[in-house]
Amino acid sequence: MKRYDLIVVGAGPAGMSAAIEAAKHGVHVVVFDENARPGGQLFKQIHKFFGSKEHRAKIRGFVIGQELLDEAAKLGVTVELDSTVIGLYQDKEVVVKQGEQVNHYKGDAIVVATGAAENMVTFEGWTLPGVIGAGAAQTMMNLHGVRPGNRVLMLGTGNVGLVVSYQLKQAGCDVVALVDAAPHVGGYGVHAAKVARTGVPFYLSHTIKRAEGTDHVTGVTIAQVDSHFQFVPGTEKHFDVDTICVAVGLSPMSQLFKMDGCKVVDDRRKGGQVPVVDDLGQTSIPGIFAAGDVSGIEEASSAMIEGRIAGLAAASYLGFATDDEERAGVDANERALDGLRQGMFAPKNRGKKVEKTEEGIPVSQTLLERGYVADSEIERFPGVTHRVGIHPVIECTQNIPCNPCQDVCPKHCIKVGSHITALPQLEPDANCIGCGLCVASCPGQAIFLVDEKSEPGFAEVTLPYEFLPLPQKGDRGQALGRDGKPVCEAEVVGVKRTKAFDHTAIVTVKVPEDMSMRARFFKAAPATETD
Amino acid sequence: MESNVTKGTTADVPSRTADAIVVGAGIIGCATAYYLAKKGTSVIVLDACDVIGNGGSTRNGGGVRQSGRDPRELPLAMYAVKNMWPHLSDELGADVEYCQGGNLRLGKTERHIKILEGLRDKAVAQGLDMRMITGDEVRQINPYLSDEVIGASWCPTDGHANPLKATYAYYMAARRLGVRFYTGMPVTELRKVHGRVRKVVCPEATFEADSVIVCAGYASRKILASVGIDVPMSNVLIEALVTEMEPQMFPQMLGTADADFYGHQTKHGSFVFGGDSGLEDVNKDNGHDANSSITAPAICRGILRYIPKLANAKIVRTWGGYEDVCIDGVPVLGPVDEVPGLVVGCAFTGHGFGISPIVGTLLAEVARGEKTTLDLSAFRYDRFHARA
Amino acid sequence: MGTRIAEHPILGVPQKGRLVSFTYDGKTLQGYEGEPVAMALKAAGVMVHRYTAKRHEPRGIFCAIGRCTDCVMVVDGVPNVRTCMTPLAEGMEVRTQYGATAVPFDAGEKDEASAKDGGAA
Amino acid sequence: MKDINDRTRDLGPFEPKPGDDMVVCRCEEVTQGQIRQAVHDGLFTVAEVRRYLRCGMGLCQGQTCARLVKGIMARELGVSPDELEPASSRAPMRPIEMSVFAKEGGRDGE
Repeated sequence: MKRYDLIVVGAGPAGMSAAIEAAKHGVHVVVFDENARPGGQLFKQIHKFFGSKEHRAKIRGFVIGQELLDEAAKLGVTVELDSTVIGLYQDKEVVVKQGEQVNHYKGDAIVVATGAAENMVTFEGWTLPGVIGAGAAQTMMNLHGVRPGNRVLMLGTGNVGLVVSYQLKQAGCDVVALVDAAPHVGGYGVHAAKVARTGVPFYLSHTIKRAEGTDHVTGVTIAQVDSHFQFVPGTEKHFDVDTICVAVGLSPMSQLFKMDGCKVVDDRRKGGQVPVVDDLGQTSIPGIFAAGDVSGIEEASSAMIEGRIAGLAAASYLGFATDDEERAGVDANERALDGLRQGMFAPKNRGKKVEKTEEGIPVSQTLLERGYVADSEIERFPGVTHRVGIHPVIECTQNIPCNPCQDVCPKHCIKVGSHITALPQLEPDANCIGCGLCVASCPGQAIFLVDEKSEPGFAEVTLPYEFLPLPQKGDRGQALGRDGKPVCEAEVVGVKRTKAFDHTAIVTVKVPEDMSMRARFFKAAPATETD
Repeated sequence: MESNVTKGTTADVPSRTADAIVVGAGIIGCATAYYLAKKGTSVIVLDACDVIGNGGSTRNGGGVRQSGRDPRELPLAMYAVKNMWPHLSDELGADVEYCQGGNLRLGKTERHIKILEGLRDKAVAQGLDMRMITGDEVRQINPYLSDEVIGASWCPTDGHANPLKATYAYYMAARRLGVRFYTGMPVTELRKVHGRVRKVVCPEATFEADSVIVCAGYASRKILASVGIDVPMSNVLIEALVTEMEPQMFPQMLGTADADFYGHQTKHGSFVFGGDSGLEDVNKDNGHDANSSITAPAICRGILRYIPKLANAKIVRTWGGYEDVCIDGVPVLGPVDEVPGLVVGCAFTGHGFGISPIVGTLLAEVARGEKTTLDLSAFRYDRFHARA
Repeated sequence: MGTRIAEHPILGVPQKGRLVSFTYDGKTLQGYEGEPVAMALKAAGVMVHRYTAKRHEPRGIFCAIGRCTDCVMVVDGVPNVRTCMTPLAEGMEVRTQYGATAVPFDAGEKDEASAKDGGAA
Repeated sequence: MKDINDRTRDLGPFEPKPGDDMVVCRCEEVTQGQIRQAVHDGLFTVAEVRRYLRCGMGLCQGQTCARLVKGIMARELGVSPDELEPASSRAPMRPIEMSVFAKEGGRDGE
């Protein structure tokens, strides 16, 4: 039987990272993936990642995916695509469907990195065509260039629901509402804020009552729910939509472990049934490792680190890495992983409502309940200060592990500090040159350049912009507030796109002086069309 | 929450005593409990597993077959087919998907035909309508069978049912009649009291009854050993698979002279097939009912040689299960004379499902001390002898 | 209805294979070679892929990654083909699936019933 | 003894609930009401309900409904979903044509 030192199941972020790490130590590795393209979900992630340099922060997911593939290719890792692992059998044998036959392979070690599957909720009409998973929406628009629908309602305000809502808008869809049965937004506030400011309303403590339509979705009715998740009569709201997108969490796809007899447990904090693993990701069967979402739902950034740890552990298990090499590598990676597992959204805080930031500042209630920080709340956060002349206003209000703003500023104006979850601040002696790198680089799109008095009676606000059509200098329209509602007239006075901005344009709008701390998005006046 | 069963320390807790205790909640145990309760006997059923019917009962191919049976077993199968299966859904209040579509046992070589003729001769001697038919006649009955089939034995009164539905239908019907089922309750020991079996000992509790019926598959062996009884059987892992829903194609139960596969299409539309790789005797499991990587492909190859039309049918699941294989190929059924009160029903050797209604009836009769509907002397526990 | 994205702010102009023709319930449609059949259908405004066996309810794309199997159709005569995972090829025949076949229910039920009568005693 | 193992437990009369007609298992079209009824009839484990009703036994093998079924059963039984053992995992992880499964490569070192 064809035998490899290491067989990796799944060519997503965790699997590829494991393969790369093992190959670096000379391990002969093959990666099997059922899809026609490698990268797992990374190629659907078109937003910039959070974290720090070591986590590939501010790089878009699909770019990271390509980097992983290039690195793997350089190291001679074989990635076999259209190769569905149909079973993991005794003696570390995998059976793979390839083409019109099944092939048997054995590995001296196995890393299973099969990722996660989307959870679902039921509601009347949930089986109608037009009700889709958020992952399906991403697949359609980001992999295949097909819009999932024209008018979309999103259920779920976790990071997936927020990010996909934003991506739907980028694909040109109209997102009519973001709905969640929970009383608070589940994902990062900055992800919510960048959707809210485009005018998408948030309905927390609401859920879908029914999807309407006979052969496909033509509408949806939502209603408020009480603290026991029961509908409150008389609170129904109807939307005309053709698509309902469901983003209510993920479950690990741990079936291969179970089939092979690895010990598994139900762990709600990890999202469902997961293999029992040691700190290197090794399961109850020696030589079989787990990495990424399959061992507990987290972000792609942590999946990559878990993959590296598992790859290193496998290399050591197979005698390709010394104990010292293993220890040193694992320690470094665990520190990196630890960095990502800090802050308000750390796994240990899952399900908890955090009332105050690490700095002791009360968290914005409006952000949690409506997706944006209210004008009355924004001033209490340390990144929001008033200066003479152009300066960054950093509307980063929750402790998340992220610091590209600090790294990217050529003038070192922004400080996060060594504690990666600290809220960024403007250095007292900041000398902003208005380059816009911080605006374009912030994965949360939470930084704005503000010149509170660019000319008498007017201010200029520079904001990140990732939609088409791109506004042009001289365009007139409305400035929208953080809540997505028009606050004033605005004129585009500058549009900048550079390679360093990586497809995030920065748009400068001129607004009345008193609007400098309120205008946060630009909406062009509707074109006067004849048809 | 502590239940009534495990609460307290005395043996006379009402929930721990009954007229009869059935050990094993497979289809045999559930059927026996049902027929006992129907006659007014109070019954407790204990099973080591958390899941009712988790052994062969829910893992078999669903054949309700008389043809190909050992002559000792044939009367049981004929009785069940004639008198019980046709009414079972009504009796239990749930559709057990019984389909009397006949049984084709297929042959591809002259040697196969010889085997089939031998089976036919034995069956006909006992009055079963079973005949040999040609390849063309086979394809008139089932046009999907390949030209490689040169003949078959045909038993029109055979058929199939849904073992999952049947097992749970018996369970639910018994439960409705007040039978007390406790799962996750492994029996470690039987104990005699005043020369009669009475106590059924589990780690959590001890139960008591006037009679004890052991029908726990291969696990019966260890349980019976506690009262000095042995049934010479082995535990054999076999495998099966199921396809996606297909358009309805044919109603017959299929088997082959070569025994390379067996199975049928269910009411749902999926095909359930069993078979082997030929290496079962030396297969190893890793402590659970694991599938081997080679068996399902072997079963598929077997099927496609007979039914090429199924090439595109997709397998959605494979599974393994254990057979309690008796050394002489038929089960042990009936009273254990040297342990008064003890009744055995085990070692079904992979063909217990089709006869489960009558076996349940007979074991209930034995436990109640009634005259049995059919003679059980061929199935005695003490029939095994060393060579002279 | 879903339509194709001409240009995406981050991803640019989608890279596609050559334009090919295929049939959907006999009608000729076009899509790009190699893209999932489901995407070509979606771009053409097709929402219903199949009607279920028991309740005859419509289903379409749900997970789009080959897990849920809701998007199955009869492709080139083979039922239960996951259209979200099957690359489009020139001349493919794609049909709406009814239960497990491409035969609409009114005509299909008759067939099914007669087969069952032959089976059950 | 675990709650689910005492099959003498009486869950009270079966009361219809809103949503009982809603499909939970999309592949096999099993409804919430059927699942609730099965639990009331004594099927206390996921394996039993699955085998009796076929929920999770269709083309997707429970990828979508496993969690939902568990939730409905747990509510009906008054236990935490964690107490319910999910169905066992079996090959093939994705449906596979018989002709493909029948053709094996790599076993003889080719």
